[in-house]
Amino acid sequence: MSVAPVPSALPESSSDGFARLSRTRFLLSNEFGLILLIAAFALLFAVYTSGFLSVFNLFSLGRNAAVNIMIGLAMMTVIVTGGLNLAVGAIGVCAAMGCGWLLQILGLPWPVAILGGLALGAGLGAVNGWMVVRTGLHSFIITLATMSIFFGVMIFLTRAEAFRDFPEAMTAFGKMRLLTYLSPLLLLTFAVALALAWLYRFTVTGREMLAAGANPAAAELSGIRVGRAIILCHMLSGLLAGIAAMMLVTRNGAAIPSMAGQLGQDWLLPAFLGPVLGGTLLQGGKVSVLGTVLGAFLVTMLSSGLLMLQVGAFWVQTFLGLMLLVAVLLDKARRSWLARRNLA
Amino acid sequence: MTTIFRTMGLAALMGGAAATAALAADDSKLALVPGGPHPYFAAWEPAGADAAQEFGLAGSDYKVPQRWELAQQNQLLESLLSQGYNGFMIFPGDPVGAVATAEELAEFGAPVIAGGGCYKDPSPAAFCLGTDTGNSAYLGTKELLAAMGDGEKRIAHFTGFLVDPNTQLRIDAVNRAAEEAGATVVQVIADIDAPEPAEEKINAYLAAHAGDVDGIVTTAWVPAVVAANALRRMGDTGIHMVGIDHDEVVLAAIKEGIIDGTMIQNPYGQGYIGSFALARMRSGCTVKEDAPFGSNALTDKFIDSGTAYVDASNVDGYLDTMREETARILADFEATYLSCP
Amino acid sequence: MTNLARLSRTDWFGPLLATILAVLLIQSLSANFLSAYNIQILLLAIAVNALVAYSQMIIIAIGQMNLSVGAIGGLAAISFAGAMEVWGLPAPLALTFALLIGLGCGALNGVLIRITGISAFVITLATLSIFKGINLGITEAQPFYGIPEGVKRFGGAVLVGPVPWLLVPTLLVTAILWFTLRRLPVGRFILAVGSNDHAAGLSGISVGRTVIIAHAISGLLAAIAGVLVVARLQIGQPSIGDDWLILSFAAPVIGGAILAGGHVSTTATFLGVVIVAIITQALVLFSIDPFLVQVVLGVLILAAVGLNKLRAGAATGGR
Amino acid sequence: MDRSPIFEAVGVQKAFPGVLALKGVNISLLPGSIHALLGENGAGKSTLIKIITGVHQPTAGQLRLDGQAATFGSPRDAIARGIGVVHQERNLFPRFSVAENIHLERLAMSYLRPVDYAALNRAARPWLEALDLDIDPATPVSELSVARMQLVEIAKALSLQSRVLLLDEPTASLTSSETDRLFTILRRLRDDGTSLVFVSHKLEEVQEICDRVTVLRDGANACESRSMEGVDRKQLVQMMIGRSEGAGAWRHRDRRDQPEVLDLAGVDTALGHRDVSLTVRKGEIVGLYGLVGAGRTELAKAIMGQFAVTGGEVRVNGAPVKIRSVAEAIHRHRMGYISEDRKSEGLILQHSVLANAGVPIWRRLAQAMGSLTDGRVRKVASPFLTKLEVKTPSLAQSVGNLSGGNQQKISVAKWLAANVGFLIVDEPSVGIDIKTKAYLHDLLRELADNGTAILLISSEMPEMIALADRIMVMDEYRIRGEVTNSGVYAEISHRIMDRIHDAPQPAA
Repeated sequence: MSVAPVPSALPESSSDGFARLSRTRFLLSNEFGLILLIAAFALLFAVYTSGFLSVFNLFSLGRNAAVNIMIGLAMMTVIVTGGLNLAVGAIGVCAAMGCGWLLQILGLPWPVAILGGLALGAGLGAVNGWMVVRTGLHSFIITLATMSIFFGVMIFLTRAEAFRDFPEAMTAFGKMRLLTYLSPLLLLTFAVALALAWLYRFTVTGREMLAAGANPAAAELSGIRVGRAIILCHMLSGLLAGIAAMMLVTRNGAAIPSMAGQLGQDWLLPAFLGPVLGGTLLQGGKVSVLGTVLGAFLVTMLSSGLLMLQVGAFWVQTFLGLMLLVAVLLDKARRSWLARRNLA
Repeated sequence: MTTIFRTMGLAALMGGAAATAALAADDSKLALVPGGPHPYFAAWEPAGADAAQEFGLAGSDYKVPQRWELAQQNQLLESLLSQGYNGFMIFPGDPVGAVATAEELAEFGAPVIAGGGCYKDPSPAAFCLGTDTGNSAYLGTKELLAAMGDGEKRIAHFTGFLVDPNTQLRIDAVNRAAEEAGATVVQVIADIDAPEPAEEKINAYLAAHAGDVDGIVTTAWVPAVVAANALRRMGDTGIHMVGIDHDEVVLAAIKEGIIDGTMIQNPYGQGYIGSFALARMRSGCTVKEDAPFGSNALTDKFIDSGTAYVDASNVDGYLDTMREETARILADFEATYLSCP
Repeated sequence: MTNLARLSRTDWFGPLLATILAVLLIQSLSANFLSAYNIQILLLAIAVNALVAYSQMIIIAIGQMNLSVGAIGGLAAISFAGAMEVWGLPAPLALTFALLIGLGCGALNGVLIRITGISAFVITLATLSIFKGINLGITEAQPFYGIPEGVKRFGGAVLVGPVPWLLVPTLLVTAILWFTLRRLPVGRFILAVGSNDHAAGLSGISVGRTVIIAHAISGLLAAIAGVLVVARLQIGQPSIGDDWLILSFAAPVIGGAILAGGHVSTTATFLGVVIVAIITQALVLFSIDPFLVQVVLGVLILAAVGLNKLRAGAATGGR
Repeated sequence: MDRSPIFEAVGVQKAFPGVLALKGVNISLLPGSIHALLGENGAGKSTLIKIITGVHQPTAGQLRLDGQAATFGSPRDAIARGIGVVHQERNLFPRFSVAENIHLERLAMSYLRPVDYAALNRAARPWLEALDLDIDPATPVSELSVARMQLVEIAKALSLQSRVLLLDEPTASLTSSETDRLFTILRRLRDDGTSLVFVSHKLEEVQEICDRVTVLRDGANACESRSMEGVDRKQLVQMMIGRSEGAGAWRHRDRRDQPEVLDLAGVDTALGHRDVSLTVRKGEIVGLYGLVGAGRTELAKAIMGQFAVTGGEVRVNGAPVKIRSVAEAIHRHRMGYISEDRKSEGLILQHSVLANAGVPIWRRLAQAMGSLTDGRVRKVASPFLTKLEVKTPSLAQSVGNLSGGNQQKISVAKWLAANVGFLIVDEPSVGIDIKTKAYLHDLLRELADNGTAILLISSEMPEMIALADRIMVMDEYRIRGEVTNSGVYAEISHRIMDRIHDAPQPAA
C-alpha cells in the first residue's frame, strides 16, 4: 500500500522474499533518505555552530517545526487529490482572525473561539473543494482566485487590524516547555499526523480520497463519490491550515493579518516543501504522512541551521530552493533506479 | 551613506565621551533587529559597529529578518539567542505579537529594549527608544499647515504599514494637528511603505484627486519618496508637502523647492544609544523606575531619540542637527535613566 | 449579424466589450477618469503589468505554469540597477545584462523541466526560491539608488499627450509576441506543444527545445518588466516582482487562455491587463477600500474561467 | 518477385521494463504494394510501428532502408527519410488550420521564418483534393468531423511524399463509403510506387486491399512478409491467434424464461442516445455490437448513472429506478462496469492489487467510524483473486506492474467480490493474451451460468459470437436491431453488418 505512516506499518509481507524486498524498499525510500539527511545536517550544525544543541534552540526548532509540519500536512491533503491549495495561507489567516473576532468582539470563551476559527478554516476549504468539483477546473486556478478573495475579504472586514486580547491560557500554551525543550505544539502536530496516517491507512474515507486522487474516472466507476471525497480533502486542508494558524496565534498571543504575508503567500513554500520532499506525488493518489513530517522538519532545521551558520539570513531562501531542487532530482533518480532494478 | 553616519557617530562620541570612558571591554554581544528590511534602519548597522568599537563590546550587530514579517523576526531572534547574543534592541514586528518572543529572550537574561517602535505594555522591554512618531507627525503637519498659508486646507496623509504600531499614532497625530488648525484630512492611504503599492496607490490617488488636495503629509519613508517623485512629475500643482526621513530623493526635492520640508528622525542615534544602554544594563545597571520617561499609546517607558524639521534653509546641514541631538541624549543618558552599581 | 457572431467568437471580443463598458461607466460616474494624468497613470500600470502577463501567458501556452515570473523580474531589476550603481555600467549595457539574466533564468527553468521531467510547478517553485534568495542575498533587501538620470527621465517621460515612453517597449513586445504566436514557426510550435506535446513530437517538432525556448522567452519578458519597473520607481527595489503572481495568471485567463495549454491570445491578454488596471484605478477613484482590489481580482479570475468554460461548452454543444 | 524491398526490419527486438515486446521480428516492404500488418492486440504491432517510425529504438536487430542499415533517432529522422505514418490516435492540433496541420513538419525546419498562410493553403489544396476532401484549408481542424480529421491526417502523411506510409487502423472511424474512397486513394498511391503498410482488425478490408502480409503473434512473426495470394481468412485468423476461431466454444442457451435484471425502455440520454430499448435477463449474456463511436460505452456509462438518462425508463429487477450516480448503481443496485479503458478508467494503476480489488466493497466492510483494515478486505477479496489465478508477487504489488491479462483479471475479480447481479463488460479482451482471453470467456460464461446478467460490449465479432446469447446492434447512438446468436460466424457477422449498413442514414 502506498501509505507509509510509520516504518512499522509497512506493507504486509506474505513471504520472506517479500519481507526482504520491503526492507530494501524502506532503505531506498524517501523517508529513510530524509532521516539520513536530517541526521547528517544535525551533526553538521552541532559541530560547526555554537548553540545548535542548546535547550532553547531545540525548543524553538521544535515549535517552528510544529507549525511548518502542520502547514505541509494541510497542503498534502489536497495534493492527494492531484490538486493544489494555494489558499492555505489565506485560509489560515482567516481562521486566526475569525478566532480573534469571536474572542474579542463577541466575547466568547477561548475554546469556543478556537473551534469557531477551525470551523471557518474547514468551511473555506469546503468552498474551495465545492468550486473545484462543480466547475471541473483545476484547483490551481480556483485556489489562486479564492486566495485573493478570502484574504481580501478578511482584510476588508478587519481593516487589517490585529486582534491582540488573547487570554493568558492560550498564550501560555505557545510558550510552555515540557521537559525544558519540548513544545506542546509539536506534540499536537504529531497527534494530528498520526490521525492522518490512520485516516489514509485504516479508514474508508481516507482510502477513497487516495483512490479519487489517483484516478478519478476509475474511482467513480468503482462506486466512489469522487466529488464528495475531493470536497472532504479540501475541507481537511482548510481545517489543518486553521490549526497551524491557531498554533501561531498561541505562540504570538495575537491574531495578525500579516502573519502569513501578503495573501498568505509566505506559507506556500513550506507548504509545498514538506510534501514534495516527503515524496507525496503531485499527481495525487499517493501520500506519505511520515515523509511530509520529515520533509517539513528537515526544512525547518535547515533554515534554523543556516541562520546559525551565519551564512547571512538573506541567503537562506536560496539554499532552501536549491535543497528542494536537489531533493526532487534525487527522488527522481531513486525512482528510475528502482524501476530499472525492479523490472529489468 | 554609511560614511556619513560614521562621521556622525564620531561626532556624537565626542559629546558623550565623558560618560563612556569608563567602559571596559566586556562580553556583550548585542543584536539590533529591525522588523524587516527597510532603508530607515540601515543606519543601525554603522551605529552598532561604532558603538561596539567605542565601548569595547564583543559585538553590536545589525541583523535583518528576510522579510517584514513577525514569524521571520521571531525565528531570527530565537536563532540569535541560541548563537549567544545576549542583548537585543528590537523593532517589534507587531506591538503585541512580538512580546512573547521578547519575554523568552528576557527569560534567558538578555536585556531587551525596543528601538524605532515600541512594544505594548506590559512587555519585558526596559524602555522604548524611538522617534516620538506621534509628535513628529504632529510637528510635520503643523509645518505643512504653516507652509500652506491661508486658504482652504485639505490634507492627504500617506503612511506606512498598518502592522507597524507607529502607523496608528501617526494617523491620530495628523488628524489632531489638522483639527487644531481647522484643516481637514481628506484621505489617509496606509500600508504603502513598499515602492510598488506606493507608486500605484499614490499616483492613482493624485491622478484622480490632485485638484481636491492642498497639502500632503507623509509619515513613512517610501511614500515620502514616491509622493515627492509624483509631485515632480506633475509639475506645478500648488500642492504643498512635508515628507519624512532623509532619502536622497526627498532631500533633493526640498532643494529644488518641489516639497517644503521633511521630518528627520534619528535612526543612527537609536542604534548608537541603544547599544550603549544595552551594554550598561548587561554590566549591572538597571532602569530607574522614576526616570522621566515619556509615554504614548503603547508604552509608558518611552525615550525620544529626537526629531527635527528640515526645510530648504537647513537641508544641507541636517546631519549636524541629528549629531547634536544624539550627543545631547547620550550626554546625560546614564544619569537620567539608569542606576548603576 | 454573421459578422457579429464571428466577432463574438474571438477571444478579444469579450474583454474589449468589457473594457469599453467599464470605461463608459466609470467616466459617466467620475469625470476625472479620462483626465490626461489619470490616463497616464493607467498606461504606466498597463505597461508593466502587460509584460508580466505575457511572461506567464507564454508558459500557459505550452500548458505549464511559471511561479518564478516575479522572482526573475525582481532579479533582473536589481541586476539592472546594481550593474549601474556598483559597476557603473552605462544603461544600455546594464539593460543587456539584466535581460540576459532574465533569459538565462528562464532557460534554466526550461532546461531543468526538460531534463528532469519534473512538473514545471515544482521546478519553478524551487527556482522562485533560488532567484528570490539570490536577489535578497545580493541586496540584503536594500534598494539600489544609483539610477542614472537618463533612465529616470525615461521612466517619467511622456511620448505624446498622456502616453508615457514606458509604454513603447510594451507595445513593441505586444506586436512581436502577436506576430510570433501567429506567424512564426516558433510561436506555432509553442502552441502545438501546449495543445498536444505527443503529437507535436510526432510532427517533427523538438518538444524539448520548444519548452526551453518558451521558458527563455518568459524569463526575458519578466526581465523587461523588471527593468521597466526600475525606470518607473527610479530605484532598484528588491521587492519588485513579489506581487506579480496573481496578476500574471489573472490577465491571460481573463483573456481566454486555456490553462491546459495550446491556446492563448496576445490581444485578449493585453485587454485583460487593461481591465484589471481600470478596475484597480476605479476602486481608488471612488475611494473604495483598496483592500477590495484583491477580492475583485479573485472574482475576475473566477468569472473569466467560468465564462471560458461556458463558451467552450457552448462551442462543442453540450457537455 | 524481382522488386527489392524499400524497407526491411531484420530480427528486431524491443524490451520494455519487464516485457520483451518484440522477440526478433522481420518485415520487408516492397515498393508499390500494400502490406497488411496483422496481429491481435498485444502482439507487438504498435511497438513495431513505433520502431519503424522512430518513436522507439530497437533493443536489437536492424532497420534497412534501400538495403542500407538505418537508425531513426526520432520521428523527425524517420520523416526525413521518407517514412510517414497515420497513427491510431488523433494527432492533430484542433485550433490550427487544416493547412497548417498538414504542413507542420515542413515548418519544423526553421524557427523564425514567418509562416506564409496563403502559400500554406495553396500547398495544402492538392492533397485535400487528392482525398476528395472539400474543405477550405484555412478551416480550424476543430470544426471538422471525426472522419474528416482522419482524412486530414492521411493528407498530412501524403504531403510528406513518403515512400513508406504506415496507416494504423485508418478505417476505424470511417463509414463504408469513406472507406471505399480511401481505398481508391491507397491504390493510386500504390500504383505510384509508394509502399503502404495497412494495419487493421477488419480482415475483410485487409483481403480487399492488401497484396502482402505480415502477421505477428506474441511479439514474433507468425508469418514473414509474404504475398496475400492464396491466403484466406481462415488462415489469417489461425496465424493471428494460433488456432482456428473459437466459435466452437459457443453453446446455445435460452434465458427467455428468466426474470429481467435490466430493462431499458425507450431511453434517451444526455449524451445523445435516442429511444434505446434493451433487456438483459438473469444469467443471460447480451452482446452490444457496434463500430467505434457508435455510442456503446456511452450507453454503459449512462446506465451506470454517470450521465443522465433524459427520457424513457430504466428498470432494475423489474422496478423503475432513477440512478443518479455510479455509487448508487453499485451500492444500491448491485451493478458493475468493467471499462474498456482499463488503464485510465478501470484500475488505479499506482495502487495495490488489494486496494483495486476491494474498492467497491470498502463501504460495505467498514466498521465503526469508517475504519477498515486491509485484513478485512483481504478476507473477502483474496478468494476471488486466487480463483482467477491472478499472478502477483503479493497483494501489495502495484497493479501497474502487472501484465494486461492479470490486470483484467483483477478488474473482473473486484466485481465478483462485490457480488454484482448485473455486469457490463466493455471490450474485455483489449490488450490481453490469447490464453487469458479464452480463460476470460470461460469465466464470463460461468458467471452467466451462475445467474449474473451480463451486457457485453465488443467490437470483436468473433468474441461477440463466441459469448453472446443475443446481440444488439448499435449505430449512431441508436439500437439498429437484434440478432439471436447461432454461433455460426459467417451468418451472424453478415446479419450484424446488414443491421448497421441498412440503417437509414440520417442527414448528418
